[in-house]
Amino acid sequence: MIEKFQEWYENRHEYQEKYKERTGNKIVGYFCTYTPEEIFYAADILPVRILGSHEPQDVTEPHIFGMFCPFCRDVLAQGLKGKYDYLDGITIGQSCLHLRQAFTSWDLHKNPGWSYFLPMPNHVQSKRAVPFLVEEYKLLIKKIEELAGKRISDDDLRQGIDIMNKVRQAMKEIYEFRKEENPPITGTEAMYMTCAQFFTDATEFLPVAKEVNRELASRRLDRDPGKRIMLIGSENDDIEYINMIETLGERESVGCTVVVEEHCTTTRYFWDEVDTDIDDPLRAIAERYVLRTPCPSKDWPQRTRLQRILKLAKDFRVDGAIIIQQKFCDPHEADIPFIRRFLEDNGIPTYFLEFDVTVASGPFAVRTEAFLETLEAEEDLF
Amino acid sequence: MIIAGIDCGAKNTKAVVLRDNKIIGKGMILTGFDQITAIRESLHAALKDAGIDAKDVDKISGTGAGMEEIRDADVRVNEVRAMAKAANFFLPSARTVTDVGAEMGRAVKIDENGKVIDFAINEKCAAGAGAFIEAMARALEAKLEEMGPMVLESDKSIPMNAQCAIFAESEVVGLIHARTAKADISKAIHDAMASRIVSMIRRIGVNKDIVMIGGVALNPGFVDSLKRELEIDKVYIPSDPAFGAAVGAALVLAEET
Amino acid sequence: MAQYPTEPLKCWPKAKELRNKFYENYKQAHEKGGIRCMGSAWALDAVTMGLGRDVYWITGEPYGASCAFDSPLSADFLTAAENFGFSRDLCSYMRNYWGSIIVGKYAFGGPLPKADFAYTQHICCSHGKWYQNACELEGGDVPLYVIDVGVGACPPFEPEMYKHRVKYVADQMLDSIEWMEKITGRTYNDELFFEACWNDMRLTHTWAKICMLNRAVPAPLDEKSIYSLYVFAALQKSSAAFAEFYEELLEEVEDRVKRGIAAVENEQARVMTDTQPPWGFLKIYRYLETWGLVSIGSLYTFGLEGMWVYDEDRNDLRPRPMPPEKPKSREEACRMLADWHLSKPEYQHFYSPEYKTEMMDAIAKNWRCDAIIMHYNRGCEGLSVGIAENRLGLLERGNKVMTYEGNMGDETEFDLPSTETRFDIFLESLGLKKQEA
Amino acid sequence: MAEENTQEYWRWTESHWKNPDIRWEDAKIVTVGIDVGSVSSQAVVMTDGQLYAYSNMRTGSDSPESARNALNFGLEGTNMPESRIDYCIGTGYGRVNVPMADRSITEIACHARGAHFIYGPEVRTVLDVGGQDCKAIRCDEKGKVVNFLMNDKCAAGTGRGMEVFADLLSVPIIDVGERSFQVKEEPESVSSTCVVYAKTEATGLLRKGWQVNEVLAAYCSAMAHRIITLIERIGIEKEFAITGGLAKNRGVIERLMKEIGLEPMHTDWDTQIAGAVGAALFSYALVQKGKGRKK
Repeated sequence: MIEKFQEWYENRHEYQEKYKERTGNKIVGYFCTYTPEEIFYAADILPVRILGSHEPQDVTEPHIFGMFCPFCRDVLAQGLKGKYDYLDGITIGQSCLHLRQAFTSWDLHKNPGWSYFLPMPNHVQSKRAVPFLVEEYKLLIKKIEELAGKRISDDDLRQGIDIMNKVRQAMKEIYEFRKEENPPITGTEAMYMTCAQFFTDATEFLPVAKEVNRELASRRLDRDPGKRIMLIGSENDDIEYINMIETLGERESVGCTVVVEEHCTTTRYFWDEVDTDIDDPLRAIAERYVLRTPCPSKDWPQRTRLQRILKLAKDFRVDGAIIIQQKFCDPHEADIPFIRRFLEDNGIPTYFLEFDVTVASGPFAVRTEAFLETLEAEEDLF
Repeated sequence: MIIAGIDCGAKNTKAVVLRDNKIIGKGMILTGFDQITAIRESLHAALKDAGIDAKDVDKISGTGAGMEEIRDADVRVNEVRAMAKAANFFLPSARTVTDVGAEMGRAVKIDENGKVIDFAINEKCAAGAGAFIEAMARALEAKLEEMGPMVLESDKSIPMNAQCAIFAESEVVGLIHARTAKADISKAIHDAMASRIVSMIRRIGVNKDIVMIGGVALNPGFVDSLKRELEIDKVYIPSDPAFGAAVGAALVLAEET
Repeated sequence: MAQYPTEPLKCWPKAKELRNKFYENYKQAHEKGGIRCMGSAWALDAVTMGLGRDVYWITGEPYGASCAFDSPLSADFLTAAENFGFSRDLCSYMRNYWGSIIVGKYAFGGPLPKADFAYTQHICCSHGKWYQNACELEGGDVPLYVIDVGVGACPPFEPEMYKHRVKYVADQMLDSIEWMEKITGRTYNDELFFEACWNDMRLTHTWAKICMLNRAVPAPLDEKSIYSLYVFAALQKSSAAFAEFYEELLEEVEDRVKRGIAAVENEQARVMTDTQPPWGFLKIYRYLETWGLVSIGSLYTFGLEGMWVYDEDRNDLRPRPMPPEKPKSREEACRMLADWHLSKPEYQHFYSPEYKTEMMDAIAKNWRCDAIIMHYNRGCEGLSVGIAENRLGLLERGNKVMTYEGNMGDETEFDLPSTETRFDIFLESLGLKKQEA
Repeated sequence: MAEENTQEYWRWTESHWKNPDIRWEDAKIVTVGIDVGSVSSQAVVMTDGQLYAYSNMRTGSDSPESARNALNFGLEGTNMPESRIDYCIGTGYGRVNVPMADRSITEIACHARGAHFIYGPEVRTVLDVGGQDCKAIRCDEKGKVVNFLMNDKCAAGTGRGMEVFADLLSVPIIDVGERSFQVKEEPESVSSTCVVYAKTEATGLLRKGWQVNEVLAAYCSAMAHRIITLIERIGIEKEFAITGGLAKNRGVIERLMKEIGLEPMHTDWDTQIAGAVGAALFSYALVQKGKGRKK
């Protein structure tokens, strides 16, 4: 069953187009995980996250100045190349300026007829953020109702919350297996799973996730797990890289398994649930997005990511962390020197890699491998 | 009237002689470190080719990176204006002209009179110029002139992110160690470079007809990649594209006199 | 070649004096028993003024630019920041600022004075992080307050300036007042706040009026001078002295217009620019003058520190009128200031490039520009957002546009000769002729 | 342009060496390290942890073949049968394509270990300037890597960069260092460290009438600056040692040392073999501990 995730990841467009035919529901593409999916589910609109394709392209040069991150250009390229022409709308929850440009340029040149910019507050550590966001959600709901052609009731919202929470719980249960000595699920497979969740209907994803959960209980992987690695940083769905380092052991004398990540494609996205004890569903959703593991662009004045990262690192017993940064990603660039120092001080070695649309396998392999060797206490060599 | 146009480029210096806007002679010399000599010799070669001598030339027009060194030029014309004029001369229906030389890449949007409307110049990236293929040829241990034709033998497309010419070289070395066929690597190299050039062209807009001049236009592999990246079937390449800017410079002068 | 009379601005000496005094004050703050505050030039500094007349500011952007003027010093700062682990593509003001802390040098001589607290705002990805990291680099004991102003565009680009958006910003200001009382142990003086609040609006209103005068042909001010004048709004918008200086400047410029005094005596054609210039290379403006070109300003110099209203129907900008009367309560003052600043033209492009394109087009048309020269500024993510779309939009609207790449605060990313070549090609295509000196 | 030169100035002379005082026949353990780099390949043969023989040659476009050639060249004139080798480790770019290797270890680990051997156990910071990358490595008293940095997507300040440059100026690469000091006064270093743009800049300087040696000096110091930014980022701890081909280039190294105010450690060994030495030593350690190949 676990292969299903990869299938969904690789055939996202086919799935989404079929979904429309099948259900007659509308699909809205979102650019950043600060988009409240609960509200879209409440309106029977499928929210799908737009990621890049990791193929070099030459269509975005006229639209985005070269100093912005390769990810936002890769994302925009998907729109300009017409890969998402079936969308009924696009939206973004305010976070970084880079990705926002992919949204604004898409809006200008490929507007599907419905688009919305949600001013998600940046000052998430202020008590004023939640009330403000609730008001913003009210404006968003009006706009969504126009698209959905139906009113959204509190019960609809509660159902949206329910399905999203269930999906989050299911993924967290699967992550539990990654704490094992020899994890029955690789980092590559886990990345396929979390990304597949972006691309599919939660109500169809959920049963598969539950089934996988059952399978994993008895699944044994015939591979040496090697070093336990954590990935931290910018948007990352670079499966080619993750697979490359997880198969190093087949070719080299050192290997590793990615046991946990702190990316907006994984834990930053799904780790936190909506508190169902809060009566007002809008307020509950707002609190979830204000209190979730933040993107560094919102993580001030306190740098709350440090403790959250350390907790994950300890819970999943990592040997080392690879800090991954999209080239030009300012928010992460401003955090990385402090995160590295903090982790080193807490006994977790780190290594830094700068990602582009495609990874240069050769140079990246040797860097990663050499880092793994420094983690390896192979005294026999000395 | 007889006008000579000289383009003193980073790699080669090219001279043409025009009689009443018809090309009657050409000459090309490696620029090397001594531009003055290269300028003199290229002009000499062009005159010889035209079968006339220096005194027959009414006026001289200069362009190119070393245009300041063309001492007896009556006018100096910037490359962008020269290439625009040349494209219009070769193909009046031209609206976009790109010039890819050894260390420069340019794209110009022109009107029906060959006037410059908008232009883009490849900013500080050797991956968008001929020098790139030369560097890669070395890494591949292939002859420069073999590189282009090889592309046509390959049907694979390997994504290559050419940020820096020399770093791309280590990607190439990686591919070599991975036992990738030379033809496929060469195609990857040309695609990567073409994609840089196409990015630049898209900045000013892809308007037909498209004319390409400059030495790299002689590389069939590159032109093939360029058409694929631009998603168009025809890129017009004049005979002796390397002389494009020189011809343009001469025409600008002819127009002014 | 000269066709207009010209003369230097009378207020130059005063401008120099005010600027030097500002940086001196920050240095000597403690000797005067005052408080040192660091923050962004975009910060709502007026709010801090309720702590007393002896709150002395330093603003990161102008300070970073001052570092960039001194290239060896800047090189030290940038290297120090890079060696600490900060990426080379981060905001170059910020890297100069962090480098200045790491190296411990003040660009105006002596050691860098340590701020007592940091007070800033957040609109681009970097503003909040800038001072979060600055405080950490200072030893982690400098308290920080950041006001989030990322609440969306203002009319006509949004149906209305929603009350809750203004409230969100105003409420953060209110919270910050309690916070400041706590960390400084001072009692907050609302009267001083109202006064500062009014100075802020007066100053940013006056600046817009000064910019309006540059519609005149010949232009009384060239952008190179505008940079040295607009900086006061970037240093401290709430300063009474600066507000008065702008009022004097307004009179002088009105007089120049009356008498037909030109900034550039051989004005043949007019351009506008975009984003901060490469500060180490302002000589490019002199180079443009050799083509008889005057740069009349930009949305950056007009709209970062000047307050305007955009009139969609007439595609025109006019200075935003002052509120009828001064605020009477703390809440009112916060609301007034929030509402005033949220209409800042340089905030609007953060939500959609179209808005900026329209305002730039309005300047190009109404300030009678023949062309637009855009600086693709690698040094500032915030003002480069959507810049490529601005270029396309301006071309669509029939403007002649040229771009060049550079960096406002890191000279290794600017190439003077190749930029001058670009100018030549572009200006020639406009049919201009270079005038031999 | 390089392609027009009849002579290839970047070609450095390939070499091999054999220790005259050692008879391999007497050795208990024979181990080999083979470093297939992007530009050069080395094979090192060790007898009981002593350096017995090595070779240093250019890498071809086929790494197994390059490894094979390096080993043959290294064993040349020793009459040692390959079967005598107890253990062999491959390292460098082509490490996974070394047919005779029992396992592979990265050049980072091998260079640290190798530097520890050829420079002595005091070495704490190793700078390896290889063909296409430049590594700054911090290691402990055992020659074990503590941490390391590699240059990013840019080849400025690598051996390859210097080769391209030597070619452009038609100066044999081995003479570059010497000649860069034959200048009346130290010129401004070229501003562009990008290999391709340094070429353009150098061409411009020559056209302006600079002497070739002055241009060499300018480029050498530009390269030194570039390398310094890398080692400053990792922090320099004494003792400081340099491996790789560029260690042989006085022009860069002495300027670099002057700038950071350090004396580099000295060695009589060929600095290019450090990686292969490290690999051979790791092999030796494994065999000693009975972790070697089952015979």
